[in-house]
Amino acid sequence: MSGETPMVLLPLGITAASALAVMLAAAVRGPTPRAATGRAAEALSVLGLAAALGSQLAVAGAAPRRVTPLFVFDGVSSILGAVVLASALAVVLLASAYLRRLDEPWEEIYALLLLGTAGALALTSSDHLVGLVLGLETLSVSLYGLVASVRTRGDEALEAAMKYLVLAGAASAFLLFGVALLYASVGTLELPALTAELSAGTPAGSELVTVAGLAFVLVGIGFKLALVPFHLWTPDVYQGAPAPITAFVATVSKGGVVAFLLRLVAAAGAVARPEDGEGLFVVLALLAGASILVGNLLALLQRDVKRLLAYSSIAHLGYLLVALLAGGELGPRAAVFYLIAYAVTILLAFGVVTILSRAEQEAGDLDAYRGLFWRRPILASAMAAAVFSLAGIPLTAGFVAKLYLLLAALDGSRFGLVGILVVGSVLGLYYYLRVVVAMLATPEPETAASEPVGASGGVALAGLGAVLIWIGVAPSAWLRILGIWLGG
Amino acid sequence: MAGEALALAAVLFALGLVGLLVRRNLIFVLLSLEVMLNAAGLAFVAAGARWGQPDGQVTFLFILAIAAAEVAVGLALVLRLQTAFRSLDPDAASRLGG
Amino acid sequence: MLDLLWLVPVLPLAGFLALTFAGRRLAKPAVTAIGVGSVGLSSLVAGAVAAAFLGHMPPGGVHRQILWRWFDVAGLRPEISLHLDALSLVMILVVTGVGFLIHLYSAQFMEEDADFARFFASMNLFVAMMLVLVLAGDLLLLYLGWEGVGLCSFLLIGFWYGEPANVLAARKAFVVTRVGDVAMAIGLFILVDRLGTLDLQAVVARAEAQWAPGSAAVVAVAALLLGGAVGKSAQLPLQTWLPDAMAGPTPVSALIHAATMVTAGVYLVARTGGLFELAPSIRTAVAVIGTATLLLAAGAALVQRDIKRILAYSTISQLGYMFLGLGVGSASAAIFHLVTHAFFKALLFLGAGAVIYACHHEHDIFRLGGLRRSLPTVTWTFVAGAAALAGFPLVTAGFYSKDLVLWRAFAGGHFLLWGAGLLGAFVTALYSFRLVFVVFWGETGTEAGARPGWRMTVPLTILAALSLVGGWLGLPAVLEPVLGAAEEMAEPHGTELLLQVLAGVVSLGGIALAWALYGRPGRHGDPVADALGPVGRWWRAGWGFDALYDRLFVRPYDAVARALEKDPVDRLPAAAAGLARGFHRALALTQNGRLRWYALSLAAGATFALYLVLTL
Amino acid sequence: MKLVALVLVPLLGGLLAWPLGRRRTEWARIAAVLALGVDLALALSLLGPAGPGGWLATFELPWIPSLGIGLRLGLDGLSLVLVLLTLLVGLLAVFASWSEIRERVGFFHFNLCWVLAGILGVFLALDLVLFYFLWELMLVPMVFLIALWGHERKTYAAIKFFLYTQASGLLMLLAILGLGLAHQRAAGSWSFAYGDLLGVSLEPTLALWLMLGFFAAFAVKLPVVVLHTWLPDAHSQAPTAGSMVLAALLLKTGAYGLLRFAIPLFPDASVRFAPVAMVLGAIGVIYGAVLAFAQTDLKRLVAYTSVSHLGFVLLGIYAWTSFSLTGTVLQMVAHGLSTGALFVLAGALYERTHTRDLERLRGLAPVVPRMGAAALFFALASLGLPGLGNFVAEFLVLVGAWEVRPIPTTIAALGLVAATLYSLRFFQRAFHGPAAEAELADLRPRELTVLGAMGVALLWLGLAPQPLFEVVAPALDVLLRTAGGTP
Repeated sequence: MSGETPMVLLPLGITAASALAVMLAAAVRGPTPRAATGRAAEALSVLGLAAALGSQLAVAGAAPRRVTPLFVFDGVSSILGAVVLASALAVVLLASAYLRRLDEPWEEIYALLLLGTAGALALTSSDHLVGLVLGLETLSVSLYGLVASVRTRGDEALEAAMKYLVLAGAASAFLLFGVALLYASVGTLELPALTAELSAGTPAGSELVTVAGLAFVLVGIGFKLALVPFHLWTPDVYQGAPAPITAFVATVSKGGVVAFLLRLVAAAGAVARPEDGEGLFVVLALLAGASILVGNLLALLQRDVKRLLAYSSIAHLGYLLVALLAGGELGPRAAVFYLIAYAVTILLAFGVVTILSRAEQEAGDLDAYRGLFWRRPILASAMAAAVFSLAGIPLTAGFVAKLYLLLAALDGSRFGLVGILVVGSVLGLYYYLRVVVAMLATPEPETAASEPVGASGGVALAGLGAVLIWIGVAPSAWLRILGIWLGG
Repeated sequence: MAGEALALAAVLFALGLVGLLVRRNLIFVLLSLEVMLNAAGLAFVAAGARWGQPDGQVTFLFILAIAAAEVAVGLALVLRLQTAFRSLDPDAASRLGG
Repeated sequence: MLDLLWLVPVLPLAGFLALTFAGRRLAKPAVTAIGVGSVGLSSLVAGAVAAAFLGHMPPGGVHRQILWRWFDVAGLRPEISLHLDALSLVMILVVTGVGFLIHLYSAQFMEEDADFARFFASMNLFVAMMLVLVLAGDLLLLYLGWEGVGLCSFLLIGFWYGEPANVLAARKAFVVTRVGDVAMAIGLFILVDRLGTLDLQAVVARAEAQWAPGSAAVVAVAALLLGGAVGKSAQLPLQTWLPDAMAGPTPVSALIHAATMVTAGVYLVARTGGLFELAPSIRTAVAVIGTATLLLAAGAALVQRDIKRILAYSTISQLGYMFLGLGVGSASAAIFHLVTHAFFKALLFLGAGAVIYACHHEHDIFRLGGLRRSLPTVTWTFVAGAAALAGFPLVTAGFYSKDLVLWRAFAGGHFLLWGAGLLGAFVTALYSFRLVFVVFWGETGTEAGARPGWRMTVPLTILAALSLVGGWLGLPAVLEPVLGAAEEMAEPHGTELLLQVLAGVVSLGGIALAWALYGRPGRHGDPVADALGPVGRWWRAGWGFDALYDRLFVRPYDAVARALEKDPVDRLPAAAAGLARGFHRALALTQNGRLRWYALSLAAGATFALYLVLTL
Repeated sequence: MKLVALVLVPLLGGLLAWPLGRRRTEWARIAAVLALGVDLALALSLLGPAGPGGWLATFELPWIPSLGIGLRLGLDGLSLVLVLLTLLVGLLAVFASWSEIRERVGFFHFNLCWVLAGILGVFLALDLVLFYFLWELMLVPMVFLIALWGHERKTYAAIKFFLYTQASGLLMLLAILGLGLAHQRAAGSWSFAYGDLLGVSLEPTLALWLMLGFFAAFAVKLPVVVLHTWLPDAHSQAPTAGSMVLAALLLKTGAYGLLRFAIPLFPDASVRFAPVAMVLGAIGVIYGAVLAFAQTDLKRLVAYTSVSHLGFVLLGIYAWTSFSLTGTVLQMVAHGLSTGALFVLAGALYERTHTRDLERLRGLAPVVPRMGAAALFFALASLGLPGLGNFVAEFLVLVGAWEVRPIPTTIAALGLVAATLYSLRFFQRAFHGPAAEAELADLRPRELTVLGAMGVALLWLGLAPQPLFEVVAPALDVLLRTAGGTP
């Protein structure tokens, strides 16, 4: 451990410390009015996450460094760590108005958000199966709490939380059991060593154990990424959870897992001989294809916007997996780039949903968006931009990301998946356009209240929108950074 | 030796899974979850023993903590669920869907 | 003077434009002045041009005026150019001269019509397009005029568009002739492809240089051009539009049947005679088509009851003579007949128009009768026209021109065609005087109301004079340098004389029979039709061509169109959408919200992943 | 730089029109007119002698250098003609919707300007990724135009249009990326520049697949029969300006794509594919004409005539001769004007009678004589009457195609008869027959001006199209030589 090590751990440290600080603030609330504590917690979170993000960017680009056997800080962790932190920051900012409208204490939510972020951050740099487990569980347990955290959200949130807890728990068990099996057959938990061992030939007599271990690890990861057939929980949780928490689930929790998957595939791909690698790749390819088709088909006639975005996230993670599987020089870059674009987009979308929602009555049904363009043109434009980005229409980040992703997939000769991707995209266009058409509908229905955007929400939306267009119009700076940080 | 322990762990895991699927009471569902997690823990211990490394045991400790945390949150939710739905049937709360 | 040639088509065109854009704001006299005056001026210019042309024959007998180059693509350089030679000179004189008389007549005939200006605008355009057609120095420009007259026929046949039947007739005329036009267009494609030009002179010259007589290309081109000609000139099998074309105002019929439109086909074949000479089989086909048409149409004319329909079928029949002339290699005879026919057919239609005008739009000849007392001028001029049509010997123009056609057929050794032509002549005489006797002799049918004024009688008189003396014009001699001299006579002049006598006798016989059947006082009914019975009804229906085409083309097309109306291809995307929706519904069932079901899917997925990893 | 301005001016005009329209509707219209007018002047200033390769102007700026993607624009005679057509039709569309569009005027003109900018960009782009970018970009505002200001089934039509064009566009994107990859593997560096990709040598099967990817996108736009069913819906549901832009311009981007990209990039594959395409073209001519004849919805009828007319374009493009290409370009322009005018008329009729149903429109000629005359004129243009632009175009296409493949050409030529049938049916149904007993306003001066301009342009193209031919000839020569086609 050299003297610089603390520097790379700084973002994680700051995040965790902020979580603690918020918890303390909540604990010592005492006679101070509720709102004041909430605002203090919010300010602490914003500051903490901003500081973490700043330090993350400051240490990014340094030479790869291993800290304890569990973590490695390299390009992947730099970028995805930044994505996780930025997403979390955006969620906190977007949540502000929503939470302030609540009729109950809400400072604990910030503590849980920060903890979950810390878990995701740990995931981005974990190079070790135990690191994976630790990060994942920190994240998951926070999420159980977060989903159920808003009492006024009512039974829906409770139901969602319970489902998530049981299913995610089971998935964790699969993951842990898989890891144990791998450990049993190979004798190491470090990812590079593990894949090296595996590629050197499965230890005689333990094929069953090894492949079962791999399969179970995939179940765990597939569940987190909501890949088909481990996707059933997604729409219910997305719908039931409070809107800002849904945004968190859709971005922060995905970022960390993608980082791990990236390492896994890269490690497997680097040493792959066709006969070894193929098994894993075929399963992943099947998951990807199924996710793309099933996700898009399920979203097709969906009337609830949050569910629709949930299904679309299933499909989008399928797209992302295609890039991962493509391998080569372009594959990982395309995957990371896609994740960034997706995170920006989905945050923007859920940002609008959040701003339009009250805990008791969230802006779920498509009818809530009818004629939005004429009532609140800027919000509707932001939503339209997000939806178009999801559909991959030019001028938005989604377009460039999809272009890059397809290029990578073609480069990697993943023609079958590309075909499925095209079919899925076409299906997607239909329901994305439906959202836009609903927002343009005339005559606009009379609506009761129009929720204020709030300053921090406005800043977040504006920033996300700007980045969305920036990536869509002039992506070369982003691609350059990716090239530098991801090497090659 | 490790083989047998792993097999036992697998059986435990399967039992937990079956319990999760068939039990109609959330308390038992959570219990089944515990069984599955502990099966994983047992497998870790067995694997650690096979390689003569401490990693297995260390991980087992982690798993204990994880399981505790899961159950803690889980039980809290069960409490609220019971007041909200007046039932502990895991399928009672199924308003979300479609 | 020759440089004013461009004014000949441009004047009526200007009339058209003026009337189209200002017509509704102008008073009737002004409209008359523009409508009639433009064609009148045009005919004066044409006359001056003719004088200049005949006075100082330009070298080669051709004067060309290039107005501008149409376009220039890959070596194809069609020009907007006017080509004046004896043939086009004759044609412009006929078109502007007869056209002017018809316009003058219309000024009275159409006086009461609300759409007076629109009428004259269309008429002017008609004349202009016909002039473009006959003056074109390039086949593409000719095609412009060609389709232009088709358009004008559409406009004028459907002039009274309030009546659905007229609307249909107009459409029919345009569509049927367009079938021929497409054939002609394909002929032009071949010419461009093989010869690289559409210039009239260059086409013939290059064809003669490049193509052996009877070679496939030239036969194809000639056949396709014939297709166009058949359409415009209402020959078999595209004759069906012309009888319906009488739906337009009567002066329009006169214009279509005499000066413009139907003569275009004859003109085209004469103009491109060089190509037909290289394709003897097609030239024979021209003669055969002409003969068949002349017989069929004469038969149909014999049993019609509508005065304009009789004249319409007679036009088809007379055009058949022209085609016969073209087919036996005597274009000059054909054009000669074209000219005389223009005179007497214009006269007949205008006369019929005067009858209709006077008799409250009564068209049925058997409801008319005895009009010679109330309409003397009309009667005598009509008789002159009918005589010319019937080929009354020596004193009518029709006799000379028809006889020339028949003689050339005989001289060329086409005895069968000659015989058929002679038979046709007999029927022609019979039906034309059937018409005369029924309408103007006998008991009074419908009372004559309005009397035609000078604007109607003057054209009638002039045309009557021309119908009588036009045969002495000596046109063939003028035309032969352009159209090629007739081949050396196989028979001595004695035979020609003999045949002339025979033709005269046939014509007189027909007239006599008509007198016997229809003329003698106290006769009633329609003995010819009665004698023919069902055959007569068949003939009256134009030999059933309309019904045949209706079954063969119109109804199937309608049926296909109706069947396709909703666009069966559109079911494809609908099916795809349905499929996607079905999948969505099926998959949505899995999202039932039940925790244990979700857990089951997790377990099943894990099992499946395990299975896959194990088997792969 | 002028080329960038050419695309930017309408974009800015649109951005300006939107807020202005909230203040006063007239301002939005004026802003759009000004932007398009300035752009038109700009485009005209680019007329001049062609440089090497037939280019009148080019522009290049790096965009995504790591992948060799650049903002590469180029204008040759072909582009220029289409650019001028775009701006002309765009201006006329603004005038044509002056009284039709009364709601959300600012946003309407924003969308209109952006569609036009996208189309202009498509005609200028010389980088394949940029081309695709603009290709997709022009769709969204078009979808808005249909979905917001359309008729009774606007949403259905808009979504169908969007799905068809996007789905086929994705295939083209794959082909573009595939081609770029092939270039990268052959040359070792990334580039999506048109000039660089022209020379890539491809394995025949791959070339065929890539060519089909391009063809799919262009075939949907053109449209080629079987892929055409979005068109009748979109055309009939769109507002007048939308129908004009769709018919006159958007369809032409398909033809342009075939001319500029699909064939020159894959000459050998295109030669193999040409017989199929020409037969498809001939089928399109007939199929469109028969269906046009069968329609009772006026705008649907006109829409199917587009299918028929664009069949000639397909035939002409794949004949790949001087004649047929020249004819194709002229057909693109002439069809744009004639069909655009028919949509103006349909819109004017709809505005007055509130129906597009030919069963209900009867005997209008005495009521609205000017409109009748105009309808007749453009119906005649549509059926290919000599003297109007469409005739010269169809003649040249057919002459050129005849040399290559007589049988499809003959079938297509029969389409002229079918065109007569539907044109006359349309005209006579609406305007002839017993006089309608309605009091309708005849064409207003603004409408007359729009139609008059289109009519004069058609006459010019029909009687003296040589100036146009001279502008496009160098570009077409280059294309012909590039693809090694027959002269």
